[in-house]
Amino acid sequence: MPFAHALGGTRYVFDDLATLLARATPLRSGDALAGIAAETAAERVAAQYALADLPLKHFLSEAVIPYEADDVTRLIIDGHEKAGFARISHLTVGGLRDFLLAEPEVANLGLTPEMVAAVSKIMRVSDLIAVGAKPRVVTRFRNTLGLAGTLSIRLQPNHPTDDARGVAAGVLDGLLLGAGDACIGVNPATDNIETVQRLLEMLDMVRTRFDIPTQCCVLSHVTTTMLALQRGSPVDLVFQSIGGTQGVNESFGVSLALLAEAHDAARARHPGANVMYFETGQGSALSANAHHGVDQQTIECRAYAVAAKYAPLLVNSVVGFIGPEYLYDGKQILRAGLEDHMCGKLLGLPMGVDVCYTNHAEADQDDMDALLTCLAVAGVNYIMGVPGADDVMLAYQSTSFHDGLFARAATRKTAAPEFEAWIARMGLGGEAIPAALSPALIGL
Amino acid sequence: MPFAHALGGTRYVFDDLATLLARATPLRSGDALAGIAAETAAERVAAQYALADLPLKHFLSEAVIPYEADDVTRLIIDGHEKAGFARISHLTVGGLRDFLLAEPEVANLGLTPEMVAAVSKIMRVSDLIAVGAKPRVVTRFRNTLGLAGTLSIRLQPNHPTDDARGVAAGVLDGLLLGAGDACIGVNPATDNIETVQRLLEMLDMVRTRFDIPTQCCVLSHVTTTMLALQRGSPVDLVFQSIGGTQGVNESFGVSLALLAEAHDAARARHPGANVMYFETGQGSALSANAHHGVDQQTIECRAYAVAAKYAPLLVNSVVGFIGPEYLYDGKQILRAGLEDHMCGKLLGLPMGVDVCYTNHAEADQDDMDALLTCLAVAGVNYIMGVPGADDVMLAYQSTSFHDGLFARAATRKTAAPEFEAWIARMGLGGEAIPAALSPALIGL
Amino acid sequence: MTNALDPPPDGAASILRRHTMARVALGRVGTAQPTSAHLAFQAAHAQARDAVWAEARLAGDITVRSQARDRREYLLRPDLGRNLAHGTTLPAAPGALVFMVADGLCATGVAAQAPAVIAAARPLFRLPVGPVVVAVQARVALGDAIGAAMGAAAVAVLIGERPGLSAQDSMGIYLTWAPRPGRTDAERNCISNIRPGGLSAAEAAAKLAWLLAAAQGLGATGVALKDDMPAMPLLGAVPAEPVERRRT
Amino acid sequence: MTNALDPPPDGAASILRRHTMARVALGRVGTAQPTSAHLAFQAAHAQARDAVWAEARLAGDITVRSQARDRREYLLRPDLGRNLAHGTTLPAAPGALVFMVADGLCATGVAAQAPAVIAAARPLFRLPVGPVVVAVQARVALGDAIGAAMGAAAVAVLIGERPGLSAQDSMGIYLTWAPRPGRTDAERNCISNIRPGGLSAAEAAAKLAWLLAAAQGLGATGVALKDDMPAMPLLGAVPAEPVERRRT
Ligand code: B12
Ligand code: B12
Repeated sequence: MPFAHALGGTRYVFDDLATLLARATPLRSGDALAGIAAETAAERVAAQYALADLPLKHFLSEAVIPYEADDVTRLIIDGHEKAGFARISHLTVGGLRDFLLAEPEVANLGLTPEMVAAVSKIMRVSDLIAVGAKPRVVTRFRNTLGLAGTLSIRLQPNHPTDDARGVAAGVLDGLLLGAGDACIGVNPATDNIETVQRLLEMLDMVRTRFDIPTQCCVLSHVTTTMLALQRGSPVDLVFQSIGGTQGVNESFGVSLALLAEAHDAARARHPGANVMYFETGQGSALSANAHHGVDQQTIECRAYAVAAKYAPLLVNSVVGFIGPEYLYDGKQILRAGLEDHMCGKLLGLPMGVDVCYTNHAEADQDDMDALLTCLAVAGVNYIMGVPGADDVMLAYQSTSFHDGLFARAATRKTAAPEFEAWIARMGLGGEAIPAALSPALIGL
Repeated sequence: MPFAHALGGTRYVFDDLATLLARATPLRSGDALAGIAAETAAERVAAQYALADLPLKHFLSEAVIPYEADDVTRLIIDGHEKAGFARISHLTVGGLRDFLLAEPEVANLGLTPEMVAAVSKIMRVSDLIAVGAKPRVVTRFRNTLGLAGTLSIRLQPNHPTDDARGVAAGVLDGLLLGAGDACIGVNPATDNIETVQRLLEMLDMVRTRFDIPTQCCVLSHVTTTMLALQRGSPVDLVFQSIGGTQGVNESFGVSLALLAEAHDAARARHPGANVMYFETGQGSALSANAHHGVDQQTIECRAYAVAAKYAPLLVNSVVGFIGPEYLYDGKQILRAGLEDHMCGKLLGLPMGVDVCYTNHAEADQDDMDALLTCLAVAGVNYIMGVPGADDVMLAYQSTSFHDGLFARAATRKTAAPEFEAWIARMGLGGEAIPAALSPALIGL
Repeated sequence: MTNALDPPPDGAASILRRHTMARVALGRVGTAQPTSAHLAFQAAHAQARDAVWAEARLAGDITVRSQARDRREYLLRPDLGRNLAHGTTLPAAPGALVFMVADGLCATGVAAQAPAVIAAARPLFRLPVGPVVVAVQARVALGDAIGAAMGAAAVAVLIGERPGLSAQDSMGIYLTWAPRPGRTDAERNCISNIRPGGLSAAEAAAKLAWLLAAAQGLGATGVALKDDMPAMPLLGAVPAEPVERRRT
Repeated sequence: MTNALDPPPDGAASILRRHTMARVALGRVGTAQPTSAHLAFQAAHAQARDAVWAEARLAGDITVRSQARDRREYLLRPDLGRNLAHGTTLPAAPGALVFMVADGLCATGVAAQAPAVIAAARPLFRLPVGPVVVAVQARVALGDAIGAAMGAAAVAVLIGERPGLSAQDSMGIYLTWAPRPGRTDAERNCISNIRPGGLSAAEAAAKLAWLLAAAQGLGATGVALKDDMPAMPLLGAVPAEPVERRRT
């Protein structure tokens, strides 16, 4: 079904919902790369007008990727929460924006990812912050994440050879600076199973010796993690990168069935806990040539629908991680980060954001500071903590442990309550390393 | 005296302090226009290293513009507060950055504008926010501005023909949305004295009829305002644009003596109050060809030294107001706005920022939202409030009344206490206009 | 949904819209502007951006160029916009008022407003009027160079004001007595916001004539010359009749 | 002040620096990094930005180009970096392992690491080794096109990993069995962070040989092929000897 709007004497026509969504998206390089972005600012605004006028109900009858062709579409349609949707089913996309901004309570609205993507496209950054701050998504493992007034940090102590002591040194550095309540999560440089197992054991040793109320994760491929689990390693969280189409998930070597299986296995080990950790990021589907002409931000929202299926403890968008071909500069990264946060929250996810950039993008620390500050105000569940902001293995810049301290102080937030109590118990914050956290206790 | 630093095998030499400061400045179009910006990122970092190593004492012996040639230099040197400086006189610029970030109390340090500019150049956006939030500068007229937990708004109801009813309509609109505690300040389209007087009378009438605890201002040239004062108009605040060199002030038609005279005249009418309102902005000296090869941000800080002389109620940088030739895009505007805020605060000023852009700059509402959020976190004293963010007379976009509400809500701030009490008394916040604020009461 | 603003939320608030073209009485959703106001803003921004780059044919007797070669250079190099292109020759107009009609930041605004203002002003001057010089990629201070080269008594620069969201056709006039390179802005007077919805051509012409006569008396323009002309009727203060303004 | 990081604030913290090249034990001023750490970061960023654009001569038997014409296009059009320039011809190497040596996001890294890895790996393979194809402005998936065109049994793409602040000379290897256009990343295996301070050439070569042999047995690479090789000595877990790493 075509959509149209006239602006400044020109009538703009958009052939279908996917086209309309793409043209209405604020400029980003990935959509230009895909050849689906609006060509002029006027065309973009016209698409936003047409989109604002679209009844939400229409999204239930036109899929951006056919039901038959894509299991993520099926997951979305089959799982649609009709009860929550009743409250807003009479609205247009524009009406939904007004509703979200005006209402204090915006959880469980039965929104589909495409509706959420659509409404974000007609929002300004301040809208994304204001609405993103409303839903509180609280999850639990050894501590409680996402409570009001808290800002958690994933401690990310990567090392180029997965050297256990090198990683442990990073862990201790982060703990001393108050990081680690979201989780202590290592990206292994290798996919080698024995190495992954050794890292899991080391992290578990550090956690238990220091008695830290947190959870650990080695972010290997889900199949590797499951093998480690089978072989008896202390697996807390199961990690996996996911995307918003069946095709991109296949290119990541995963399926919905595999994720369900992993979830069940980890849940069996940790009954009652949120056991999954997912990462997403605009552009991955396009990179895998699995985007079906849908804009990258809409597909990102579809990835959140996948994540939501498995009650994750943590989900984050690695917003500036991939590169300038998808998000060109600090401006595009900033907006995308705030979109991802709000959209994920509206879809019920415990959203974190990897506030980051690569050296081939047009961005620098100033851009990250601005995004971090906006996200802290928007109530992001967690951010990353990397020694000195420089990930020496993944080769990109994320937030440092110091950035985490800054964001908490600037917006008067604390770590998760259990972790905050641990910080106090350990006597952290002074110049010297407290005896209870002596490097010697973990073999350093 | 030349300064030098080697980086990546190249030795960079900087001929004098002005050159060193210019090369160390994060990229902005105005410095490139002036031909004084660093040519590469490496040269910029080298200059930052050399600058970080420079003892603060050096700034007392090398002026960026000669003492003999410039009355602003004389004002700075002659007025240097040696007592406060004693606390930090042993530090380098790099040491000053560490000090400012580490110490809770950073007011009254006897810093010169050039020292403040220097330290800001080796700071990130997060540093600018963290340090900018420390000094509280409280000023008083009919209410108290700058208290912790408050964010004030200048109500800016401009009209292209200075039509009194048109202006009054803008005033009422702003009041209904909680704006106006910093002041109600109209930029007159014309410099006509009678028009300025009529506007002054109308504003005073609105203020008294509604019994608003605030102050009014018509932002005409200081000489016009003084004439209106002499002719008996109800002048609260005396406004003037100022700059950081004698030359730019001359191009604005003002001198230090004239400002002193105006201050005395207004003070005589309002004993004990802070009676001056100044606006500044990076680039004006270069535009007037009165920059002496000094970078625009250092000159901006020198303008703050001028302002500080006259105990102003309000000072703001119109950061994105002039155009892309000085601050090219949202990124440059964002950083400059946060620099201006922190630098002004360190120099003891009640800093506001006009979060704004023109249509010839590469910026949009998203950029403004990010800057506004950062400034709110940094504790900016006040921002502008313009109907729908669109100034129909000055032809640029500033913050809307809604933006003010957003910033206050997002960072849990209120208006000035007297004004907040007035808001409660008037019963503002609902859908309908309260009877006490009926348009009919002011002839609409 | 149209591109225009929604009607204001209630009758009382609609009173505000009657008096100003400013974006008043928008209503609110939480702390934000309703979708209709937000989209109207976005549309206006897209249009205003285009206006900066729009070209327009300006009418005059002679055409000169600044040293800025194109629009982009003009925007980033105001210094070049203040200098005449090398090799420019101009006729003498000793003792005359010279009009410089310049694109400035909005060529379409000047094209629309300048002819009527010049026509209305001519009969009001005591000074002889020289040729009308059209200047391309010009800043205000280019008038100093032109005035000096022509030996003019004064130069009136009619220049495109930067386009805003609600007006993309506004012109300003900057009057400089005894123009010569090096004059500062403190030595000029300004008449701004000449456009439909702003100052009319007749009002602008009357103001220009008043200022020019005063400048002739004083031998100077600028802060020394105060606009003490009686306020014009249209600048009605309370309690004049309400002035209806339509959104452009 | 030097460009390097300051010594860590106290003896205890300095223990951390011994084990990792990561920016640990920086100290703090308020919530921020001390000036020394901040400036060291800025300097490293300036250098890393340059590394993206640096060119380097890569050694091999044949050189081909992708469809991306220059660096800028390469960065913004990964699709072009995955296709061979029109009219490229390649020799057949049926059943062989083909090395593709590619600039990727850091030409200098590949120039530095690739020769040693290839030299160390050659003797370890059971498969015949085809010509070494140098690919310019290349993405990983270009190896599929090359491998298919040459009829290779497998392709090992040696490619420059994006430069980070602390390493601007890192190389990754992506191994694809039965390469052909359309293969997804789920059908490859990856060996990453090959550089001084990361995986050594010898380690990388051993790992590649292990994976290739396993792939040959399985008839596939990718998630189905698990790296079950015993962990290498240098990837020492607690309680191995501390490994000193110097900051590059
Ligand atoms: C960018 C990146 C990604 C992006 C890729 C999207 C994109 N368009 O670039 C995203 C975020 C989607 C991603 C996902 C994953 N990645 Co990755 N990724 C990287 C990173 C940081 C840079 C890659 C690069 O610069 N390549 C060079 C450029 C020039 O080539 P390119 O053609 O543009 O890039 C292609 C490949 O890099 C490929 N790719 C990316 N990751 C992986 C992982 C594997 C196992 C394979 C085979 C291919 C592959 O995707 C790109 C597009 O085709 C590297 C680390 C590093 N420092 O290099 C890790 C890295 C390669 N990824 C890694 C992993 C584990 C993954 C995941 C398997 C994680 C997970 N559990 O799901 C997933 C799925 C990968 C897959 N099968 O597609 C590991 C591989 C470990 C190993 N030795 O096997 C690395 C080394 C990082 C790490 N240690 O965690 N990744
Ligand atoms: C930008 C601007 C400024 C900038 C100028 C710096 C710059 N490089 O552009 C700054 C912030 C420094 C500024 C300062 C002032 N401005 Co002013 N400014 C404007 C604005 C918004 C746009 C000008 C424009 O686009 N010009 C067109 C371009 C193409 O020409 P340009 O050569 O690049 O611009 C030159 C002139 O605009 C000139 N200029 C700027 N303001 C003024 C004011 C006067 C009285 C004069 C003679 C010249 C002048 O400075 C520029 C550089 O030389 C106009 C409003 C508008 N909508 O036009 C007000 C406006 C012209 N300014 C105004 C005023 C009052 C002032 C101040 C006197 C305020 C004060 N109390 O100090 C000061 C000092 C002016 C001076 N003598 O230099 C009034 C003039 C009212 C009148 N009818 O006299 C206007 C109309 C706005 C308003 N109503 O408040 N201004």
